[in-house]
Amino acid sequence: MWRDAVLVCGKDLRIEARTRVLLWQVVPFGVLALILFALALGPSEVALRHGAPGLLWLALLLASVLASSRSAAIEATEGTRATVRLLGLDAGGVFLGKAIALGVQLLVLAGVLELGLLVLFHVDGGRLALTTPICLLAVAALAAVGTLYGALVAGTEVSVTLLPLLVLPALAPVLIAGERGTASVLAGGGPGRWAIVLAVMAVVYLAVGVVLYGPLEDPA
Amino acid sequence: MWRDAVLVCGKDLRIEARTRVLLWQVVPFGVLALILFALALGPSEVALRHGAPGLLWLALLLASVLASSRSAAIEATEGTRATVRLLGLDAGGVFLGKAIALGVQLLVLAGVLELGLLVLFHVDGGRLALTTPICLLAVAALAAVGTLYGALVAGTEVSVTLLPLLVLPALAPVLIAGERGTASVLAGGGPGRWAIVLAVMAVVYLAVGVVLYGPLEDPA
Amino acid sequence: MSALVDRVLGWTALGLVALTVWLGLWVTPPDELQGDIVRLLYLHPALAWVALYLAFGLAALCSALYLWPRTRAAKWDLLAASTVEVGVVFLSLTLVTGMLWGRPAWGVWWTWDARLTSTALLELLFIGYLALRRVPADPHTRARRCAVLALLACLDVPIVHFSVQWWNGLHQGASVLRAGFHFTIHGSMLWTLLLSFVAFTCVFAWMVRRRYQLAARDAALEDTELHAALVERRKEGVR
Amino acid sequence: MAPAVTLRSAVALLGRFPALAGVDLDVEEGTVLAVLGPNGAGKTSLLHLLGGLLALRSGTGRVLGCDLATQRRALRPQVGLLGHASTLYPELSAAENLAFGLRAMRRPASDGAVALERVGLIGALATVPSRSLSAGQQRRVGLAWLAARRPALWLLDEPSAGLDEDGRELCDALVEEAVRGGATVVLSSHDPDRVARIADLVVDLAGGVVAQVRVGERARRVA
Amino acid sequence: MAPAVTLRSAVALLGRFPALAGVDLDVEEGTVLAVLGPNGAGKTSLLHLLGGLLALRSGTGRVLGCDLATQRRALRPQVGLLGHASTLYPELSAAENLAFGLRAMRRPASDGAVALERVGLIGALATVPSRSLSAGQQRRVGLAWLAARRPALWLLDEPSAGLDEDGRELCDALVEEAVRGGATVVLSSHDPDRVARIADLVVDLAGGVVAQVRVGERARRVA
Ligand code: HEM
Ligand SMILES: Nc1ncnc2c1ncn2[C@@H]1O[C@H](COP(=O)(O)OP(=O)(O)OP(=O)(O)O)[C@@H](O)[C@H]1O
Ligand SMILES: Nc1ncnc2c1ncn2[C@@H]1O[C@H](COP(=O)(O)OP(=O)(O)OP(=O)(O)O)[C@@H](O)[C@H]1O
Ligand SMILES: [Mg+2]
Ligand SMILES: [Mg+2]
Repeated sequence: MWRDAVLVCGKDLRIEARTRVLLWQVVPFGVLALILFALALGPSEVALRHGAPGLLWLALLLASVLASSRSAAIEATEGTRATVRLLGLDAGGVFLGKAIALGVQLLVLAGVLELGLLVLFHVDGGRLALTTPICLLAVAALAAVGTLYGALVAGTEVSVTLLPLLVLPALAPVLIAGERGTASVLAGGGPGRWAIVLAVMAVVYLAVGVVLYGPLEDPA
Repeated sequence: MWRDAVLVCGKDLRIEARTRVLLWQVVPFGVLALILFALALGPSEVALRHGAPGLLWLALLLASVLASSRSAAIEATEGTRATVRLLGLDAGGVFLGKAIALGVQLLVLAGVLELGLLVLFHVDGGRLALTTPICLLAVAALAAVGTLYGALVAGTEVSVTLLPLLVLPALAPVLIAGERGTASVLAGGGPGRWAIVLAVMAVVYLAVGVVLYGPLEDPA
Repeated sequence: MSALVDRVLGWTALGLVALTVWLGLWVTPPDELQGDIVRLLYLHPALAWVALYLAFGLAALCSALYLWPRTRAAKWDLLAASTVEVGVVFLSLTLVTGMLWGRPAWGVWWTWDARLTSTALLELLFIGYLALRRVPADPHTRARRCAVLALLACLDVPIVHFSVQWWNGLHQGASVLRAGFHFTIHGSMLWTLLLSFVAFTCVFAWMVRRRYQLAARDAALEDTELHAALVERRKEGVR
Repeated sequence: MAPAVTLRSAVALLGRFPALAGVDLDVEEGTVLAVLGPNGAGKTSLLHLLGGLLALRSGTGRVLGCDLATQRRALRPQVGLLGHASTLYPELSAAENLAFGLRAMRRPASDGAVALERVGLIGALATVPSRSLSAGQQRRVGLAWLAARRPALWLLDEPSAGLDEDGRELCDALVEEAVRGGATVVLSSHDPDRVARIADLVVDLAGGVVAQVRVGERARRVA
Repeated sequence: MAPAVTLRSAVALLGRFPALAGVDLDVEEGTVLAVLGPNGAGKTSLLHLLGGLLALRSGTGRVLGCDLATQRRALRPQVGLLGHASTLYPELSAAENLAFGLRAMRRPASDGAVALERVGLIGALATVPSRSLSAGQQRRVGLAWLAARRPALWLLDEPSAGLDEDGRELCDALVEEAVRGGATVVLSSHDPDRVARIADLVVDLAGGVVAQVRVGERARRVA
């Protein structure tokens, strides 16, 4: 399983390195979303600082939807799907591989977005650094969910639109937990039980993914 | 030009009727976005009612990004692109056709979202009705931009992710104008100059589209 | 036989609902805080309960049974689909009645209370399920995907239930549970409340049964259809 | 006869790779040109160039009186292409695909039905989403499209690939008809004997240049 | 010899359409089966069924000892398919595609280079993104993949389509080698004469059922 995971992960990352989708498109999209939110909220200082954590997570969420639909698109064509199925890779491994690759990309994304928060919403940098553990957990959850749901819609013409619809509600808890956690950390407290919530979600989704990815991808 | 526009529009709408992407995916996504924003902003009543217009427009914007990437996906494959190019359709017509088809879909979307606003953010229904002209103008602008950028990235493997990046900045002004306009209408004033801004943008983007679509789609 | 069961089930459901309505509207007293609007108590919780636990619980169960290789059978897929469809109806009614209640009780149609929000999300999750079902795909693939999705969606049910406890610290505005406890649960009210649960359970059972029969009939139709198609297909050869 | 195609040391790039490295070619109107050559010789690229789908990097080229450097947009509507990849909207049925194209060309959509019948796509086959058609059936739809639309220049990229025997017969027949009707046909193929029969001129492409030009049997037949 | 493929009145659906409408088929291990038939006869569907990529709706089937109803996942890794559509990751080069597959099968990636050389994809061709390869070159990569991976069951869907003459020669040679090595080959084709030469058994498919079974020349040659 782990060998396959490494293999698949390497493949996805290499393709990313070729196409630079993340670097040139997903990350800018995230930053952009942040800016737009700032615009939508209007100029008022307090409103911004107060809204900052929520917007950070919203941006991360939406960008991660893009990232996952991209990661799903890699195996979108009939041909490549057949390839993977005929390789007899361990399904759990494939899932983990894709999830890890996605997670790595999301980490980069999260980093950039936090920088954006620092600059755009003038939040305290030191406190922001303390949110790292939350981000790690959240990213794990996001990656797991994104990969799993990506497989759900793989190969359907409409995956572009279907994926966000399916993923976002599933990710809402991540949004809430992340937002509250970040907020309390920025407010000077600790992440408290939100970190636990995130951890639980990450573990659950990863486990579910490893178990269910197989039946999802290839029957019997 | 208009004949081609009608033709292309009919084709796109028929494909939509086949796949029901809008009905089943884009619209729910829009509603979802509304809810998520509310979550991200936290429960405070005032913040919500104050933020409502912005959120409406943000949701409309993001959903319209989905809609346009779908509309671009229709001509995504090498083959279909060649078809359209070899039909010698009037480029302007193709643009208008796709834009109109997209616009129709976005109108439905906007309607649903306004309903959502009515229910979820308890804004005054009568006033909301007054925002219709703004919506119409904005939708025209959104459709034009979406179609144009769809052509920009059509067929590139990565269009899924590239499109939003390209569309959103161009749409930022729409977002601002729409938000401010709606806000002032809801506050009891008139759309004022924001309506004009939107109208100008709609006209400009449509004109630009009609002119630039040709060179975009088939050089020389 | 099954027709008989249908009729019995249908009529009992109707009768119980009628009884609930009668008790709820005429026998039970109005609430001193809320007046007659409190009578929604005999509608809203029951609907919610059926949707959450019966419908989506069953959906999860059937999906699991479908995914489990040893018990995999098309009927589980069909049953899951039926329960989800009915469940979505019930949950929508929950939302509507809840809003109708919220207007007088809280002064707003909607507030971003944790339970309300999580319920709305649940609704959307299962709308997503129905959307996925619509996507044209090979039936097995579709069944598998939908089963997985249903299981994932049901993860939200406990969140809905515990949302009140978990988030009450963080959410202002009247939480559903606290609102619930304000009632001076009068004997007749209690009985009517319990009865409403039974009644709507019967309604649910009947609807799902009908829906499932419909789906099953479609499947069966497919089989006969398949026979004709096979004959047609073979004819293509002899030309 | 007027020349339909004139290329002089035409160079075309795919990315940075010169898929066509200086092609000289003359095709008379109303004749069939067959392009042979090993894989990667540049056949598809040549067809795309002639269809105005690929830019001319250097050299000169005129097709149907249009200059490839400046008038590609005027050229395209006169060209019909049957390429490696399917050119259909997968969600739409074969009939709908043809109807769309014909209306775009201001033609009665009824021609489509006739053409589909001609290529043997009748009943359900004409109405299911073209995605679900078999490989050969999709090629047949492509042929039907050309037959219905009757362009002045036919570009057939390995038309026989994926077609069964009478599919190929049909294709040859359509080509012959088209040419008799005054159209010009350029087709690529890997089957020398077959094309020698139906072509007036056979060109061997290799490494992006014309290696050899032979006269096909058709020229003799017609003369 | 043990039977590699046994189908009894096998029915398989595409959507609701019975692409295979009751196929009976027996293939010995280490033999070549050629499947002929008009467009839409069900050749591709049959190959997909044998590869465990298409579900068996009714009837029974065993391939390489795996039951098609229950053991498809165990079957797939033993099968190699060359289908209508390219099975490559377009962003990755031919070499990278093969390396990925081989590692997945716990094979040394070096086999890939050898195989690519064998099919004539050397130098730049092995390292450019496979998207930019020509149609025939992409088929050649598919062949190289099969040659490198040596599956127990080869499924070739119109392998000759898009290949030039020596590409076809090469393909036939690879098939012969594989069979001598004990593998089983099932290939579909529209070229009766060619397959008659290389196949032990030739099956005519029509309307989703087997219309006729003939013995190929190879059987005689070997016997
Ligand atoms: C749109 C608004 C509302 C929604 C979506 C909603 C949703 C729900 C749900 C999902 C449940 C089932 C909880 C469970 O069994 O775990 C429930 C129960 C209940 N709701 Fe509501 N509700 C809404 C408004 C209200 C209002 C305004 C009241 C009364 C002031 C109310 C009173 C109750 C009561 C008494 C119960 C049963 C006790 C309980 O389980 O909490 N609800 N509601
Ligand atoms: N980006 C690139 N880098 C290097 N070589 C490229 C690139 N793009 C295309 N090529 C080469 O250009 C040639 C494309 O030629 P073309 O597709 O016209 O061949 P063809 O004659 O149609 O071959 P086939 O018979 O296989 O269809 C191929 O040799 C391909 O490898
Ligand atoms: N959804 C559908 N509705 C109706 N017919 C369908 C559907 N899907 C597939 N078909 C038919 O099933 C058949 C598919 O057969 P298949 O692709 O195996 O043919 P084939 O023998 O490979 O043909 P070719 O030689 O063209 O590749 C075609 O006749 C196609 O029209
Ligand atoms: Mg080619
Ligand atoms: Mg086929």
